[in-house]
Amino acid sequence: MSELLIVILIAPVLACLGIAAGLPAKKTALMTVLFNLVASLLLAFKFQIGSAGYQFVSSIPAMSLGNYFNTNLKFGVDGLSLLLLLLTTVVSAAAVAVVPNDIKRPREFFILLLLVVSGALGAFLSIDLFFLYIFHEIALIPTFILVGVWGNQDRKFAAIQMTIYLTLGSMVLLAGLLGFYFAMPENVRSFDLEEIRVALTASPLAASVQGWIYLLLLGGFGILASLCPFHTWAPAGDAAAPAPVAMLHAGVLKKVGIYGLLRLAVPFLHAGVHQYVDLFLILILLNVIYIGVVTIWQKELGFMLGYSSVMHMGMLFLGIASMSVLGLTGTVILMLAHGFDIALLFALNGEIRRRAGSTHFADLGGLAQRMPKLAFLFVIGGLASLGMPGLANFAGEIHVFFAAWKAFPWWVTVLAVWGIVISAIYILRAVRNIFFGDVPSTLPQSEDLVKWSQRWPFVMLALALIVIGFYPRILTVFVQPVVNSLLGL
Amino acid sequence: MEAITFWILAIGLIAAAWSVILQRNPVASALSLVAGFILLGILFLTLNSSFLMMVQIIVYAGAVMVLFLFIIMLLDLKTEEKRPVPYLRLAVALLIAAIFGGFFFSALQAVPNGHKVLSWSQPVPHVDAGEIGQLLFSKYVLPFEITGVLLLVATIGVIVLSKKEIK
Amino acid sequence: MKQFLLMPEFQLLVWALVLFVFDAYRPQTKPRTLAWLGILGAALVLGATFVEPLTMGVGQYFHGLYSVDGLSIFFKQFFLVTLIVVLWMSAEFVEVLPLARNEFLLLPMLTTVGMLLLASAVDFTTMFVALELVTISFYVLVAYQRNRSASLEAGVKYLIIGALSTGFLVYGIAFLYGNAGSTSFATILETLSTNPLNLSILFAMALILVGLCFKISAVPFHIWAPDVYQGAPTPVTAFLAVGSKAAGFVVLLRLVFFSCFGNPVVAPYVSSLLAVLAGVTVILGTFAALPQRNLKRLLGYSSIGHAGFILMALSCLSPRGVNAVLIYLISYLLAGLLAFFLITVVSKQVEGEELVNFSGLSKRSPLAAFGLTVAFVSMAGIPPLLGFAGKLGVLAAAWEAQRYVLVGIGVIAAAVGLYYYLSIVRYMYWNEAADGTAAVKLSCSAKWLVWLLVAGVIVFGIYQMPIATVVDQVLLGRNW
Amino acid sequence: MEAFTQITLNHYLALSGILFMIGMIGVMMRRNIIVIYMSLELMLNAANLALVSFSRFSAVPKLDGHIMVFLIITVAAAEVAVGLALIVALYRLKQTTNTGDLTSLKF
Amino acid sequence: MNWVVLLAPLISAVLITLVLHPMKKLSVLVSILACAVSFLASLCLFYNNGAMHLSSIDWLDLPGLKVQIGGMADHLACLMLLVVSGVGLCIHIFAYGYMKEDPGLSRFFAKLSLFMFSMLGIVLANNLVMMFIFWELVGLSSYLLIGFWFQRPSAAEAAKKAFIVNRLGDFGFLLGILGVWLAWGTVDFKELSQQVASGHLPALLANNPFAVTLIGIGLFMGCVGKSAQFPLHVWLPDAMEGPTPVSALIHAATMVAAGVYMLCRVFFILELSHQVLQVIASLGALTAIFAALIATQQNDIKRILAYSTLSQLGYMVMAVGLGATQAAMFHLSTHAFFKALLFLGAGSVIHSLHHEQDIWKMGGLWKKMPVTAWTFLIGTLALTGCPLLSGFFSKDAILLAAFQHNKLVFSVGIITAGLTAYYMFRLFAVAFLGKPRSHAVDHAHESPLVMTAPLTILAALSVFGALFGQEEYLGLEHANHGGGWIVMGLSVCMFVLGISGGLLLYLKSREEPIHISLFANKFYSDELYEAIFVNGQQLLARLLDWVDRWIVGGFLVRGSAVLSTITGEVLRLLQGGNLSAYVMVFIVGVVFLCYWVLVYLKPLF
Repeated sequence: MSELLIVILIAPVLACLGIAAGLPAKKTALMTVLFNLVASLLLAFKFQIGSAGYQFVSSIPAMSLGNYFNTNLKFGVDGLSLLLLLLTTVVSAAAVAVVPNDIKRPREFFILLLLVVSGALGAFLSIDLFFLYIFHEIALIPTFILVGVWGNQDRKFAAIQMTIYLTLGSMVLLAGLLGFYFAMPENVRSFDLEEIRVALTASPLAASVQGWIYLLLLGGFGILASLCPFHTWAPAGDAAAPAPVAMLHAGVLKKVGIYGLLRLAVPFLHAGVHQYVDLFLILILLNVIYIGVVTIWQKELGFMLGYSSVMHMGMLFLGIASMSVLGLTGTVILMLAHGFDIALLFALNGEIRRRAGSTHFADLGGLAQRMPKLAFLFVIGGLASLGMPGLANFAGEIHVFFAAWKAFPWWVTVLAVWGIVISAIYILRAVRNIFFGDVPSTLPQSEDLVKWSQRWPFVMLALALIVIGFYPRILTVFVQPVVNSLLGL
Repeated sequence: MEAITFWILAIGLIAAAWSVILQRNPVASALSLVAGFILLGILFLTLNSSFLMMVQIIVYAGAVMVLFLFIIMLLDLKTEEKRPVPYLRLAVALLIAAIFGGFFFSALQAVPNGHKVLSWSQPVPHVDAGEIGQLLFSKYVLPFEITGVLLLVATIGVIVLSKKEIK
Repeated sequence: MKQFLLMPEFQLLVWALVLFVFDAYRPQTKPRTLAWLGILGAALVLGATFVEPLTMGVGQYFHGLYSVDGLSIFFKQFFLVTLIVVLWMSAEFVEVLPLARNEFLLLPMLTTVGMLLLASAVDFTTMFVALELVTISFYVLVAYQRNRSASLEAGVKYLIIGALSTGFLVYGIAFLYGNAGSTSFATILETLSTNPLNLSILFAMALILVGLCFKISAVPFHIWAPDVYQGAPTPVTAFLAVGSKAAGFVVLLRLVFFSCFGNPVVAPYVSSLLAVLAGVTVILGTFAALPQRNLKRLLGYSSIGHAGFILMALSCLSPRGVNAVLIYLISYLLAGLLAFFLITVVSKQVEGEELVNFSGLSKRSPLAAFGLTVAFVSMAGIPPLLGFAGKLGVLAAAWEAQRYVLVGIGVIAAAVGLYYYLSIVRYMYWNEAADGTAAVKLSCSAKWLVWLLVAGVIVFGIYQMPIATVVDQVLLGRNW
Repeated sequence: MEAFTQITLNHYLALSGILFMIGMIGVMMRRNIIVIYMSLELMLNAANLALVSFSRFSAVPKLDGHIMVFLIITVAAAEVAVGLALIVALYRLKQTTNTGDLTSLKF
Repeated sequence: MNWVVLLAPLISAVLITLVLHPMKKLSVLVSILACAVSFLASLCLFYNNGAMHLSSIDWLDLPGLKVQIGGMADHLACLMLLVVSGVGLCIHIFAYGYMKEDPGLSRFFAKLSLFMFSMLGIVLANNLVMMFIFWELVGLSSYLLIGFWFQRPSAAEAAKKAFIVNRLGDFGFLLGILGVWLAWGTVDFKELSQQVASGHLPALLANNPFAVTLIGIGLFMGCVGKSAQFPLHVWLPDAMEGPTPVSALIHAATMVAAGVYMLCRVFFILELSHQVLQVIASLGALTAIFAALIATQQNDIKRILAYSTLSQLGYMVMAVGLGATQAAMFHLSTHAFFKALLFLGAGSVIHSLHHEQDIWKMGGLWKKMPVTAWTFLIGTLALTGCPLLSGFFSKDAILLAAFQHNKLVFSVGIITAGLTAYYMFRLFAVAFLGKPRSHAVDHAHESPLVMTAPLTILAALSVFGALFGQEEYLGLEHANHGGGWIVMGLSVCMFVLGISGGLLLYLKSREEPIHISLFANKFYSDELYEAIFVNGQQLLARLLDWVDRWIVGGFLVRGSAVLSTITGEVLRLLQGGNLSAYVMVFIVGVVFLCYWVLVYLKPLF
């Protein structure tokens, strides 16, 4: 099956070449992402549940970097990366599917979009930290062009700001990774997570060293995952991006930051995490409360979703900060939940923009009368976002709350839980302003998601939310062994 | 004897050098420079390098400076003569040079054999053209050959830069 | 004589002279033909460096004035590749020149002879002569468009500052000679290690460093660079940015590791001095590039920044640092030449090198826009392009040497650098061209070169093994 | 008094240093490119003087210094030729040799 | 198999949403059938008296936290199941008649089924997290149903308000649950009660006596939100924007009572802290009288009923606070019957008057709509505590408990009872008696059987419910305590006083004879809310948005961009273009380098 993993990774690249060579753009892209979806589901079925190690491992030794870095291009999945692989394939399938047929310069668009997809896939499938980093970066420039050329509103500024900010983040991250690498004893230095585990289980890093490296990694991954106060790029960027890009970016790529912390900080930098837990908590609460309140004030759907996505990242970070089985499990569930959810919402944001010509609340209203199906899907997404039981986010949040309550002083959790009130406020405001009430006369006539061919991406995402929400153990069985091993249990 | 020669040459050289940079008229500067080069050649002689003296005088005082003079005449540069001596700039330059001089002289203190006295009466191996020539064509043949390429480049360069335009 | 025949310098020189003669007898030869002949020659020489019987074995020649070792072979190949691309570029550019077109193609070959020699120079005499050969031919090349005042102005500026730096260099050599009694790199190192240090040696070292910093355009001896880069004909700018800079670095490498600066007592101090220079250079190069609106000037500043990065790696005085220097140079070779090549081709047709002239290039010439984007993104150090390998090496070396401040500067500079590179990309992709601008056409050979370089940047960026192997071989067997 | 009667290596070096600095002052102070160029020649000659003196005073007299001087003189000659050609070309185009008039490339 | 009670409505909701929604009649049928099935299943459970086993599944199973989706069909739950599904069934049937013409009929019934599912889930929950899950789902369905006519801005606003205010309560509830978990390490009711019953306090609570109070308050906050107790009561009157059957089902009979049910479920925890009980009792009493006072001056028929609901919920909460959980549950059940009846009656009136809700435009409906009027009267009497009707017994049980424990609370309760009688008969007199007060009444007619039949059933339950319930809830020891007769006597007095007051004042008047603007304006609570919370939050949001835009995004992010550019601008000034300046820079650089080398390296010698 390890071949299948490689095929999944290579498929988008091949599709890029195919499209460049003249294959019909959308069809090829769609076939590719659907193939990936099916293949990753197949992998999930073949996956041996209950073991913490990597499965379907294969490595390409020719891709090493010579004598100076012990890197090894190695792919494989454990429970955690398998889930994120599924997240990526599902969201990318939806993202490709919602691209409007009349998009300008389709060839370039789909090539860049598939590059973003392959970056995300590679990041989650790499066992080697170095390549994790590289793959994440692959997505950077395509995102820049996608936002800048096909985006909306203040796209130019947003694209530049986003790209520069993310680059700064990834450079800080690179510094952190190098620090990590050089902190290891010289004879066992490696970027290979499995080798690192062997090396550092025997002799963990000194606590003071851990602290520094952790701060750098927190800064780097924090910027990638929009940890307050490094979040400024996210709302503007996501709001300006075309819907498919926003879906992939907010839904999948941001998760790389969380994923990195899970993979690196949790198992190898305990002492660092504990040392700076106060700082981390303050930032997290800023994420939840401060950003939450800012979200309430937003007057435009894209910005609101962008900010809400930043806010939810706080919950994910909170799970990590707790450094407990409950919290980490919650974080993983939230990664998927938030991924599907924000992808669904951004996709709908794009549909609304296309149909109504605007996403400013002031211009909208009563859309539920014209587009009940769209409204229905939006409400599902919105409810998931505000933590409605039965939808995925709730399952994750409840884990995180329990974990935080046990790990931290009471006021931390009180403030974090206040987040669910805040998210209810802004989500319901949005629903009220967009879908309920009177239809403004200026709104152009437009139709609902009439055909299944239009509808299925949204339904797929909503279904994912519902399935996880109803039975989160479908995820925890995969995650649990990995989380245990991350925590060294 | 050594001292007297040295002091005369040194004072002359410094005076000539000052004259080069202070003369308002480029021609005067160039002539001062010629004088300086000749004095320098003689200084070489005091250091037992007759060959280098000849080279110095022929190449520098002869060829190079003639070229300078020729160009100055050709270009007929008189504009600067009318301008006053830029005292402010001179002061700044002096200051910077003085600081540099401070470093230079502190470095000078440390030169090994710095206090070795010059004495013409002491026998020193004679340095004549033959020996230098031998070295040039044996050990230093490579740089010597390269100077040939260098001159070629210079020739081409000068032609390219001054060839009449093809109309 | 056999020695001469096996020297790439000599081979190239002979080829150049043959072409001169050929040109003299057949003045109606098209410049393009001449360029191709030059490229052919350079390629042959380059090929010869790989073939065992056509190369001199590793060792010292000419009484210890000339050395063949991993470093020299690497840089020779580096300069020859540069020459090939520069000639290719010149073939596109030469039509702009009003006169002396053929010489414009032949002079770079002679310059390269100097560079090749510089790579092998292990004695101050050879080094000085070779360096001057390079410098003097650049005086001519920079001022080549003497009907353009910018070119002449650049030439004069380069001339004066260049001569000034030569003065300092020579003075430094004199004092070093006075102390060590020799001009040979190895002997100097040996003498300095056995005899006690004194201030005059340090003074000499400082002055020599000035001369080299001028070459690599490290702050504050970079002062000529932006103006000259802007004013010089574009192929010359490329040659300056890549070739001349690398020439400076090869000398610096030798001096730092195998000559005066390598003295174990001095080395740590040299290291920190270079680190400070590197930091300042990176900051200036990066930030001053931000407000630039002229593409060549912008690249001039950015090339100062790159020099700073390379210096950063060098300042670590570690094998990893040298490794990073070499990889960074390779990455800059490919990306820098790609950028300058496309600027040559495009600015010839849009008649300007301002950023505005590049508006909407993605529609006027998708390939050119794509190539420039790849070049800039690589220079910014974004994976998976080759530039990232360079940045990674530099940051890793700095971290290993525990120069955390440098790492910090590098991190910020990389992000800021991306900003101005992207602003160019923005012009090309987002902005619309002014009305009435025609499509930009790339000749067939130009397309070939663009694809070659783009492929190099991308393929070697992803598959770094070949480059790593090459660089490892350079480092092999020497005590760095 | 000995300092005046006993001429040592340091005297020569000091002289060369002064020459070098005068050249430096000239380069900094003057605006006429030709004069600047002459000042640069002064600096090179200072180096020559230093080299020759070092050669003369070294414990085991060596000729390497002389070779260096010879090379420097040759190179300087070539440099002067190219430099003056450049200045002439500049003068032809702009009728000036003043550095103050060469400021079209800046910032 | 026994999960049928819960699954039937869920299946119905899913089926209607996904498949059946184009077929309105079928949708309605499925929904009603599902409700009926639930009711029957509840009956089964009831008669097996909790002996039937409900299998459970692990929803979460992690070290330290195990959450099951399981059922706890004990006596309390079974009674509640019966009430919910029984009243629900009646309302389903009524709703068909009421909503027949609405284009969103299928949607409506899907949501009703969803509500039934969630509500039954609360009742069955065997642990706090499961209860919280269904608690939230109930909130959701309430939101959806209030906002059923989403085109109306007022309905949309009301739905939003209801949800958000409920969320405030849930916030506390969740914290309470977390507290319980932290203290006892489990959220399962059975395990919890065993641990509490063992009398052994966990370390956390033993060390920190205030903790248990905080936990109790947290849990109670859930009730405050859902049962609309005093500070969070604002949403309930607005929720009347929903269709009337919804008001009957959710905002009178079942959902709002869930808070009380929850309090009874966790009473063994609340009991641990005396302060908590006091808080609960006082807040309940306060709500009771507060809402009753407001109700006296309202004109909208549904709002009057809503405030009455508030008031009655206050009673129930008060009862819990006094420790009389049985009485609370008893009143909950009877209240479910008669309040559902009253709402449905109001619905019938509104339906026949074409959505006219102002009582001052009614009048004389007694003749036009006899069935409705009669049943409404029965409901009114039951509510006001007319002796021998169900409300009398249940209210009496509460007042008795109050009398025994806390005289102040008792006096508030007895006054409230009088007020209740007063405003209900004001309503009845104005709406049904006298002459028609507007032309809207002219066309009024009796509602069809599908609506009147549920009315009749509920009226019967309102009358006889107590007979059956008294035994079930209170056992036979009722009235054996001291003071029973005094309480009964006093409450009858208040009842009579209230009725006479209401009838005398309003029977003949054509417009409001008394004006107390404080009551009419609900003690200005909406305005206060607007001023403090809505504006405060908006102000804060605006402020933080400003901070984020201008300080974080502007000053820090764009600022650093600007700073970079300025740095660049300054650095490029070095490059003045003048060669002499360049030379100067170069040589100064040399001097610096020499300085560095010579001075920095001095220690070498």
